[in-house]
Amino acid sequence: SRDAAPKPAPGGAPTLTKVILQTDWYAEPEHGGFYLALVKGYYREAGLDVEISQGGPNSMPPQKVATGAATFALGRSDDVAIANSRGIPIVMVGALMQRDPQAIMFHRESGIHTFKDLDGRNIMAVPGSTFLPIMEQTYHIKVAVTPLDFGLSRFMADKNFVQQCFITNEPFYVRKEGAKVETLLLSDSGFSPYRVWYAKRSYIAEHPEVVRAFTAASIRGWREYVAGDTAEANARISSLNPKMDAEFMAYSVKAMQDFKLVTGDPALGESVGQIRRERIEHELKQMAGIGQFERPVTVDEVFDGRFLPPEAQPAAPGK
Amino acid sequence: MTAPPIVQLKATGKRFGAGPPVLEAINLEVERGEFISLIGPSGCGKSTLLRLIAGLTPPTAGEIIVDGMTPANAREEVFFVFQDSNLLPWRRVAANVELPLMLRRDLTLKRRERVKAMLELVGLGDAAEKYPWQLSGGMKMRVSIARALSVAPHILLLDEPFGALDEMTRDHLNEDLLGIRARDPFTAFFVTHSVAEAVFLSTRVVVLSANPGRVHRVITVPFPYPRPPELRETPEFLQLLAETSRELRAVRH
Amino acid sequence: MTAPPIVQLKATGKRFGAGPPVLEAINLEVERGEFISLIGPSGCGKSTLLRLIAGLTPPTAGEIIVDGMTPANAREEVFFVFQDSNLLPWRRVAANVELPLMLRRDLTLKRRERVKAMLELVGLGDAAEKYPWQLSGGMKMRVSIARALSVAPHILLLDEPFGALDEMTRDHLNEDLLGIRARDPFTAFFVTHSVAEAVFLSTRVVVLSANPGRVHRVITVPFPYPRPPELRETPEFLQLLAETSRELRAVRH
Amino acid sequence: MKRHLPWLLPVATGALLIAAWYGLKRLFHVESFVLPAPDEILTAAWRERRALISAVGLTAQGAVLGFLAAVGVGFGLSMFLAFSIRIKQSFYPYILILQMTPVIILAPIFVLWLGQGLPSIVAITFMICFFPVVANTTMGFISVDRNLQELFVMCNATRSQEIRYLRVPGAMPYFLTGVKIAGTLAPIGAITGDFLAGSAQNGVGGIGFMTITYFSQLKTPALFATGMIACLLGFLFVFGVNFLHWFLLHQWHDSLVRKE
Amino acid sequence: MKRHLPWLLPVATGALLIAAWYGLKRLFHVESFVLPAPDEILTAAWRERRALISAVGLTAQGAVLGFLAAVGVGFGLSMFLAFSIRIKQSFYPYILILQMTPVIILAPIFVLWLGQGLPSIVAITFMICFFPVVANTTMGFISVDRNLQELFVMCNATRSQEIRYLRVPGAMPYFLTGVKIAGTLAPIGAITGDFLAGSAQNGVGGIGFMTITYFSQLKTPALFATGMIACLLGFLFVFGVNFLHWFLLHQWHDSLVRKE
Ligand SMILES: Nc1ncnc2c1ncn2[C@@H]1O[C@H](COP(=O)(O)OP(=O)(O)OP(=O)(O)O)[C@@H](O)[C@H]1O
Ligand SMILES: Nc1ncnc2c1ncn2[C@@H]1O[C@H](COP(=O)(O)OP(=O)(O)OP(=O)(O)O)[C@@H](O)[C@H]1O
Ligand SMILES: [Mg+2]
Ligand SMILES: [Mg+2]
Repeated sequence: SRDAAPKPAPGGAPTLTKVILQTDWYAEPEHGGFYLALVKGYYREAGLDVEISQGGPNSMPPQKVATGAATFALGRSDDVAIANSRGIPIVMVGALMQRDPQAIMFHRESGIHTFKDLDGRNIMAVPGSTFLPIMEQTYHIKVAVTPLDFGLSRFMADKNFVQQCFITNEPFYVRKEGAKVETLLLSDSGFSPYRVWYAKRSYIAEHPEVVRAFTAASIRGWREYVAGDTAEANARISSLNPKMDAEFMAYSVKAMQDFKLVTGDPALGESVGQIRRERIEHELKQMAGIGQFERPVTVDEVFDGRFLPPEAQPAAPGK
Repeated sequence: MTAPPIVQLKATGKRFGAGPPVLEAINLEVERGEFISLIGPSGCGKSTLLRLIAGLTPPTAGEIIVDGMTPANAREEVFFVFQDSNLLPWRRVAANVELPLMLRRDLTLKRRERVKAMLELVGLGDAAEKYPWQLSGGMKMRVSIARALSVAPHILLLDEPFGALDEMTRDHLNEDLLGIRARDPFTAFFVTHSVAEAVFLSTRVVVLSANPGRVHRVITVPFPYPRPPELRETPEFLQLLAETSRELRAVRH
Repeated sequence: MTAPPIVQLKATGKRFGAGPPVLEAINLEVERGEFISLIGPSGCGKSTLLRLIAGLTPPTAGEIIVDGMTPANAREEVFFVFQDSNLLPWRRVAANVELPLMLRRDLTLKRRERVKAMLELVGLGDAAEKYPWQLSGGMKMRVSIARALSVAPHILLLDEPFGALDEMTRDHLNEDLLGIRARDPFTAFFVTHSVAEAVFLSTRVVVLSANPGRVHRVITVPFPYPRPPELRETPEFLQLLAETSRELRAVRH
Repeated sequence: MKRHLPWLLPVATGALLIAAWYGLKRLFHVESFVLPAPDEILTAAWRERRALISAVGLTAQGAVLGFLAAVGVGFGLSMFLAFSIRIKQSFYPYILILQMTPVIILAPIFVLWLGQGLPSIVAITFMICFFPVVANTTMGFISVDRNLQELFVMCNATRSQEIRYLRVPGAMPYFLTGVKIAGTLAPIGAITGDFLAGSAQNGVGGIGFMTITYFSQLKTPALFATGMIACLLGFLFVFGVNFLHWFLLHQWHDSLVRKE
Repeated sequence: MKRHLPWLLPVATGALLIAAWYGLKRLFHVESFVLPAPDEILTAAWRERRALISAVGLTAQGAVLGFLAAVGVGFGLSMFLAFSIRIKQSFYPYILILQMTPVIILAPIFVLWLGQGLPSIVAITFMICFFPVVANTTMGFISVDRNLQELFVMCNATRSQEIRYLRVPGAMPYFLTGVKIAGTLAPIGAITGDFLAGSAQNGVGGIGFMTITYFSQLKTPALFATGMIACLLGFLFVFGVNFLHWFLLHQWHDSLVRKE
């Protein structure tokens, strides 16, 4: 059976529960907290034997979790909601990022300053992305979409090219080639999902303690990682993905810090790992509004806040 | 009670598609062991007649019975020397000759010997390892003849087998054919353009007319077998030859 | 001063790759307008000799001069009736006959007429619209002959053109060939297995021996043209025929 | 009955395959987000019909133009290569390189030079389809019967006459096989082109665009519906090419002539 | 001189093309992140040699296995289809469907059933390569000389004997053409497979992985270097298939026999 149900690790004296985390891309600093928890033994301390399985362009994390090929996986909160509407029973339990690092990048020469300026332009983005119609609604604009191919040469060759990116990633490379690049974070486009880890609903019901332990250890890893303790985790990342050099990873980490992607804004009561029910509720409403769902999706279906440690619990409403 | 004829054509006719009839109302009964020559002008339907007997094409009128069966069912007893040599280009000469024996799962040892003997017979003992494209036209036809003879079928259909051969080789193979027939009798249908050859080899010569092909005359050849080469010079032979030629000339206009 | 020979073979030899020589030391001078028959046992190199004259294969020894040029350069004056009919399977009969004229850019109108005339000549007037696979073996060869005659070349190479034809058609075409030659003289190299045909048609008959192919004897035929069909029955003709046959038999062993 | 077999047989096989499809799904609990059932695919196709219909037009356009370019240029290129062995030696390796370079590497160049949209999609379709035509036609050209070649030599045919009247008709069976392969590749090529160089207004682009959209939205049944449409498009090409095969060869070629 | 032409000619053409490449780059100011110059590509290949060498192993493995599977299964399938017209009518449309469904739709199924990595890469390579083999071999099977077919009828050959001794050897020129096309597609197939189903566990991905990486990092010269490697890999296949062609046909087929 490919079901990643907990089983005792071979040989080890204290029996560890085997857990597979499926990431959404090749190893990169955007997964830093998990690698830190892994290399520092936080998972082991929590009784877990975690294996991080690298993703790629076609790694299909939701399907893997649903079929039991992975225990946890990473994705955006809107992906989790969509998956549920398509009959994939997955539930988010914690957030690695309060804000999505995805952004729109463009050349300074393009004359774009705000989302409004995108009107009538062509954007290279992932077709079908939730943010696109919501952004159009919010700013009363219309855009054309070119499928995102993950390449940068077309951006470099055309000063009017607009492209979806990770703020932690692509700007680094185009800046290095001398482009004067500007960005707009998608979280300001009118639609702001979390980046989360999630598990299969039945798994959560059967192994709440595993979910709790994993969530706590991961949050611990992330806190330390964004605080700047990146050396060991990054060493592991670059051993897994040699394309990750120190300069680039430093850039990524700095972007995560500068834009408060992981920590969120403490002034708003946000903290590492946190997921707020109201935000999910709002998100679902927005998505339903643009017809993303084939059947209605409720907050309780997609989100389970019980496993967040106290320090990551949102402050009581009304505060 | 006499044995039933081995090949019977009953009012057999053939036309291709909506074209004019190629053969019409062919009636012929052939006894076991007969040697029937078919002569007639080019395009009169001789090859078509052989293909009908072989069951390679169905008649469009009448009936054909071969050894009490339909031609298609009787095919095991029949072999064909086609008008063109029909060799497999990717097989060497020996392998080409061996093909029908192999397909019929004859013992490897026996068949090697037989292939060798037949190639010697047609004078191609040293061409065994050549490919067809390395052969002259006459050599290819001889390979095709060796192939048919190695099968030793009960009924042998020969479509101008010796047309591409010089007279000497031809006479020599004529005699070989009669020799084999004496040891190991078979029934033959033999298409030729050489009247002399037809008369020398046959029990009966069938003269076909053209457009449509019909049986113009059947000439019985009375000479007993074995027929020595000298037969060709006897007045009786020459007279029959002249008569047959006359008949053949009569069908043309 | 006499005109130079149109075809000269000087100690010409041919071997394929590292094989044994196929032709050896062939010496032959042919005057314009001659009709040369080549006879010899199967596989002795007759076709190869024609292919050498046509420049389709280079000699491996000696030299060949055709109308003062190399065979390849003289090709415009030469046409070939191949041993097998060599028709393009995707062209109808008339289009096959028309092919060389078309390739030589003859006027469309003139060539249509010529094609028609030649098909009538070989008795295939109503087969013009058929495809080659719808023809009998002899009909295909006749198409090939019609194709060659329509070109009216100065030098005509004929490789057993009449082998697949019945005697009547054959005699008829023999006479036609001589008729055309009388109106529109050409030099012919004619391979045949029929000694009678060779003697009836030729100015000289070249008897080749086999393994390797050499000129065994050249027999001059003294009868003047036009040669009436009755020539075939004259004692002089029959005597020459007998002599030629004897020579042919002598080369075989 | 026998008359209808050519239709009935594939339909029967299809029915069996569909039954097996349902059976396997049930037996191995294959969930619909991995492999949807045929009815789910049809339902999704119906639900998404507006988007799919407008998408298919764009993709069909790219596929047809790219296919025609591939067939035309491929054939022309093969003729050019056939002119002499020297030409072939000089250029064939570079044609191979063109074929063997992953199209994703060249796509940005196309987009840069031809702009986004149809021209680039056609170029990418062309890149994906043309080589089978070249490879087959070239093989057909060199497989021509030596005896017929000698006939053409005796006719003093020029090289271009030989190619036109001998090699081209003789290579038809090969050429048509190449065209058949190109036909099955054309819709895939246009979809790939749409991935790499397409663009869409209001969320509706070509089939390739819809494919990624459904993929990213986890609409697996709709995703398979795009596959179904690609297949239908492909079948149109296959029918077209089969007709061409019949039209060009039924009078003489062994693959079609029925000797009675 | 003449002896060396088969080498010199393509080298000369190559030199001209490279000169044109530099010329065009300069003339139209094509920047290196769109189309790098050959020297930049070589430099990048050298700089990235360690990554590329380890990547090429995985891709080559996928390409070779997928190619072999495509050739073997394609040939076997064609033989199966050749057994009777009924079988062909029943199954051919579904083979076409398999070919015409964009691989991106099936890739998730492969990934979920076979896991990320080599098995899925092989499966995707197979999917991309097998149809040209089937299409060509099938055409070869039905193009067999009617006269030879009649010979086999007269030999009372069973259907399988006819296939083995007549149709298979007769179809070899077609089959080999299909194999040639499959050979040029195999590296592309493995790279696509690497895109769609590769895994970069332990930091070793295939060429497809490197392609996305370089593409997304704007390392265009290195990107073209992966293309170059794909071509080199492809040439190995082409050489292999050409050798096979020579080996199987040089004794009898018109494409190789030299009639003196
Ligand atoms: N391409 C070739 N390669 C090798 N050997 C060949 C080739 N062509 C012919 N030969 C050999 O050359 C010899 C003469 O062949 P050729 O065709 O000239 O004979 P021929 O006199 O025309 O015989 P036939 O009367 O049977 O047609 C034969 O032994 C043949 O095997
Ligand atoms: N497959 C076919 N389709 C249409 N007509 C055909 C076919 N095969 C033969 N014919 C026609 O049938 C007639 C007889 O052909 P057949 O081959 O039997 O003649 P034949 O007597 O063997 O002549 P030859 O002595 O020239 O070989 C010819 O007119 C020919 O055109
Ligand atoms: Mg016949
Ligand atoms: Mg000859």
